[in-house]
Amino acid sequence: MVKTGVAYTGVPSKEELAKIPGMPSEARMAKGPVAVIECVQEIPCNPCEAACPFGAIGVGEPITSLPVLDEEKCTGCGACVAACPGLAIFTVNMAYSETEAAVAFPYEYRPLPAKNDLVEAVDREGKVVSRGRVLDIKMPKAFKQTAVVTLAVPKAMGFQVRGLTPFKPMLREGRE
Amino acid sequence: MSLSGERRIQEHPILPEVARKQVTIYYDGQAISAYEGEPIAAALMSAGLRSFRRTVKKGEPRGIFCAIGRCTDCMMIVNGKPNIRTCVTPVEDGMRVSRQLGYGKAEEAK
Amino acid sequence: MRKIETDIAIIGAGSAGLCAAIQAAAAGAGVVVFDENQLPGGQLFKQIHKFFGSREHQAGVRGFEIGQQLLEDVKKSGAKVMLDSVVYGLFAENSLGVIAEDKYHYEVKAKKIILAAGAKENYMAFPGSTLPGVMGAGAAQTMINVNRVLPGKRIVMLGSGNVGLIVSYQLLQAGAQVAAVVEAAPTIGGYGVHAGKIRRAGVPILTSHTIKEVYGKEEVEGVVLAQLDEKWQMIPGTEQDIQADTLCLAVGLNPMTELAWMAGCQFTHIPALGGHVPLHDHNMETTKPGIYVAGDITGVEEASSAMEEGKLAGIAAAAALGCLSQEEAAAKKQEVLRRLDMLRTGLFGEKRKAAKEQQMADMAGWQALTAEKGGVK
Amino acid sequence: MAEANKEILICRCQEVTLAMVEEAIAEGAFSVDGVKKRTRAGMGLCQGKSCERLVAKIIAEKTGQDPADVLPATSRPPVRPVKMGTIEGEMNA
Amino acid sequence: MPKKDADVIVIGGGIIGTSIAYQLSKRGKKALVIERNDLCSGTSGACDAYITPHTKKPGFHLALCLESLKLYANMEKELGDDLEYWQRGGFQPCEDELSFQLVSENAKALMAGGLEVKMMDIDEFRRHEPNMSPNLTGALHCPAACQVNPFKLVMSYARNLKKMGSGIMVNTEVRDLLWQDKKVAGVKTGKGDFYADYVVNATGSWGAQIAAMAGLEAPIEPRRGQIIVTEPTSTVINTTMQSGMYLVIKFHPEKITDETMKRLGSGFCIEQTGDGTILIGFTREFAGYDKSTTLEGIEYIVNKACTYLPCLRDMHVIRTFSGFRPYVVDGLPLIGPVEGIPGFIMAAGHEGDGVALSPITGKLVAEMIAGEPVSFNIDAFSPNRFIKQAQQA
Repeated sequence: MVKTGVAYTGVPSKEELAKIPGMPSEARMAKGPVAVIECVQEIPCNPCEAACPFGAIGVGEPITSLPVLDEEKCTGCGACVAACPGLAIFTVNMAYSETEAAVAFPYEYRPLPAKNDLVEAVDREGKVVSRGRVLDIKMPKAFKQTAVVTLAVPKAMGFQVRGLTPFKPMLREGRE
Repeated sequence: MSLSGERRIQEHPILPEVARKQVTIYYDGQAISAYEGEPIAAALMSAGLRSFRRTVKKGEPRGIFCAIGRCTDCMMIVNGKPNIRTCVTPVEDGMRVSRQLGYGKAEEAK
Repeated sequence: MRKIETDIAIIGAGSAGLCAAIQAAAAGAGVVVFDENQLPGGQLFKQIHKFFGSREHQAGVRGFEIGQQLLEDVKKSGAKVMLDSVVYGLFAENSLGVIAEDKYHYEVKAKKIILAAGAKENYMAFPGSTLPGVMGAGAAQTMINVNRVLPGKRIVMLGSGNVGLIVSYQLLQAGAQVAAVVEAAPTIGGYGVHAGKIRRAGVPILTSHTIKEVYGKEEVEGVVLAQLDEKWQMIPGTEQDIQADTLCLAVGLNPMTELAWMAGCQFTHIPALGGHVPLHDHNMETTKPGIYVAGDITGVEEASSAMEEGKLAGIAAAAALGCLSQEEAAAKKQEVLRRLDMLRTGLFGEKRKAAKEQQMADMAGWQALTAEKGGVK
Repeated sequence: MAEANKEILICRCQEVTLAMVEEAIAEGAFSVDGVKKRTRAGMGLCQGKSCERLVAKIIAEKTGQDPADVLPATSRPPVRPVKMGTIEGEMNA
Repeated sequence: MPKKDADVIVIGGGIIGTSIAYQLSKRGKKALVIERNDLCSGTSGACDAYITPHTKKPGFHLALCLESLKLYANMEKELGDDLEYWQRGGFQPCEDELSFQLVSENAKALMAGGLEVKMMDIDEFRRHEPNMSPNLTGALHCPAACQVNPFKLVMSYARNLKKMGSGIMVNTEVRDLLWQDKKVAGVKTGKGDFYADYVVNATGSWGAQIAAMAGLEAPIEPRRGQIIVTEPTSTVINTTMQSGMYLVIKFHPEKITDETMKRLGSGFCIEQTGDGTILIGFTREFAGYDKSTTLEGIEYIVNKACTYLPCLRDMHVIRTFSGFRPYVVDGLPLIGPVEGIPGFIMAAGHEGDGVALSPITGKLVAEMIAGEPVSFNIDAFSPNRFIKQAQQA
């Protein structure tokens, strides 16, 4: 018997992700960038709520409640991505292009990739699932050393990709 | 001969750079570059040295275990004095450190 | 022997001790904090991840930055911090023996004592457990985050509580490889989000597994794992050999209670808090009048609750000295207790809350018993 | 663990093995102090800071005592090794 | 009479109680040792390891110690265990002219009592013990002095007596004595009643409490001795040592000007154990049953130690502890039956001589109980000396 779920594997299962209030609908994802709050355990934490400039994330009292996403208010700006101490918030833009989705995630390793680098995009288990192209790296002072990296990945991978392989040499465009 | 600090963390994603004064200590005669004030154990570990002493009864190697001065596994002979907990003893320029066999020698304790 | 007389002596300049000092000094009490380390801040300066909690708990701020803030606050508060100062003994009549900078011997007389010595890591024995390269996860954390030195290049972590998960992540950040996190229980002990971070970096977490053996001639060369059955017994034939030069033990912490035992405090045994813990009341005062406790020494939790407990002890000790009126103290304590309660909720917090309540209940039981016998001597 | 290796080191400082601890318990030791007297576990430079809890656990398992009743060894100063010259140094200062 | 559980019940599982039970077992008697805590957990578990005839009072006290030494010489072989028994000799170092003079006078009395000792000047002394301070005035040397590990000795007695059919109950508190026909016939404990022909009180520093159960006012008081322990190290000293100041404290207290020394009753003594740790002591204080160590005591002992052995300054104290010495006002133990209390035998109050006198005390008490001729006249140790005093008063 294979046991799935965050308590067994450290990776939230499909079922767990389907249940949480931080998950936008497929319809919303199809429209444009939106936060995906993969917070599945009740831990005392609410910086995401405070970080959202649009009031799109609600935790309330007690602070162990799971964050609730108001997908209509969310603009997918990504302010919550760097604010989450658990590094569990991502933004996904399924409408990035005809063939690609854009996924943004927190990244706390060095060196940082550069724009247009080609990298190995990994899923929640660290498995390389596709090639990704770096669209953007943000690290303003307010992010406190947590970079937010956005990758363009094949559309089918928009819900799989959650990071990139740290320390792997990045490929610069044109020198592939 | 000198040992290099191959295990120093060069670029850290979170921690800021700190300015530290570089000094030299000697491990069984070999020069090791260290930072003033860091624990002796850290300087040795930066050069890849991890086996600090041999035990009294079985002669087994020991090294860093707790790194906060509790377990006393990392004792070495420092400037001739045995049983010095290297994980909590700061480096000073020119310090002589040697591996401790058993109790260390009493002559050196004088 | 030099002498120091003070209103309040605090042992430990970590999260609990510094918060206690700030509160007590702000109330006007004379405070001296002792710490055996060269640097103050305790574990805070090893914690480079962002803290959980709410804004009131400084959520989203990294531990070492909270530490820096505390140091500034303590400086402003007027409390004196003596570093490189080992409180080696607690003697009769609230007298402390202190060795400072390995040079000076002090006798410290304090009207109130706050013990905030923190916790130490548990040890586990298995073949090879004494080889250089086997170390506490906290030891590895000290090496990378304080000394900026990698303890090894390829590391196996034993234990998937928050310490094991966080230190694994920090080892990755420092540039080491983490070959695996090994957990004897069938489930991961720490927060899922911490586990998620290292999984995304490709680190496997092997639950229902343990260390069978660590081998190597002079240092660790490899780790043999084995799977456990439902009765926690190794299943023959499931051994796997992992090449690694370091094994970190993150198998729990236990409160550093030596001074509380020495003082003659009453203890209770609560496994969820790390074993034997001193009884204390809502003011953090132990069964020895004038001796308070705060932070991990009262039961292993985490830095945020240690800070709140420190504040509580600082307020209570200052109030007991008459530096705060009963009303002022009550209002301040209520605020702290509210924030503490917030931290002790949810999936993980409820268990700690129940354990803490047990500790309070045992204290109440002891108080009733001594009242029956005619009060404390 | 069923077939625990008896030669594993419980007390790192004094190099006391599991076999030695179990033998002390078989001979009648029922407390951490009792095992300490018989084996020297916990008498080394670290004064039991690493091994004490392991010893307590083994005692509870082997004697059937409630772990709550197996107390740590008596706590005495100093809690860290303290240099004698430092204690002495200023006595007459 | 209820069923007999043993021939003799020995209360107290220390170095005296287990020795008596062992000697009884050797004589075919079935003994039952009843110990409140664990074996070797009272005075015997918190003491030093010296066996020093030169610190005994010349006369029968010294003679008794010499008898004990004879038994020690063969003890490891007899018991079949390593006891860390070494005859390495002992010194009595002197820090000033007064103590050197007193020790020299005492040396003559010791030699007259049959003990070989020699006075050495500081140079000769330092040839034997090169780490000693050159500022000392000299030392008495006693080649016959030796040391033994008290834990190992007690555990070995215990193993041996069990092999011979006697028993030990630990964690068992004696709450009262049981009487039959005005004779002590057993003990009432937390684990039930136990009966025997004789009950021996070998509870050392707690001897007065058990004696009181028998109606005997025994003048035994706990006297606290604080000891410090260093890290294990290679050889620093070759012998055991007790400073000559003890003689000054004992015989000329008025000449001591150091108030702390007077208050703590402390000289200086030192030994290095089989493990390499160094035990340094000790104070002699009346502090009830308070077993803690004190800042003053630790500081005083460390100071003395560094004065005598300057190389200790770089070494570390890793532990301090204190134990109770069963002090008796005339400095002699209470050994033997008690007038008017048949079935009850005292063997307590050895103060600092428990280790030295363990084998001989065991042998003499066993001889008494087994009805053998007692091989050494111990009338001077009879508990009755205090009964008579009480009656006169």
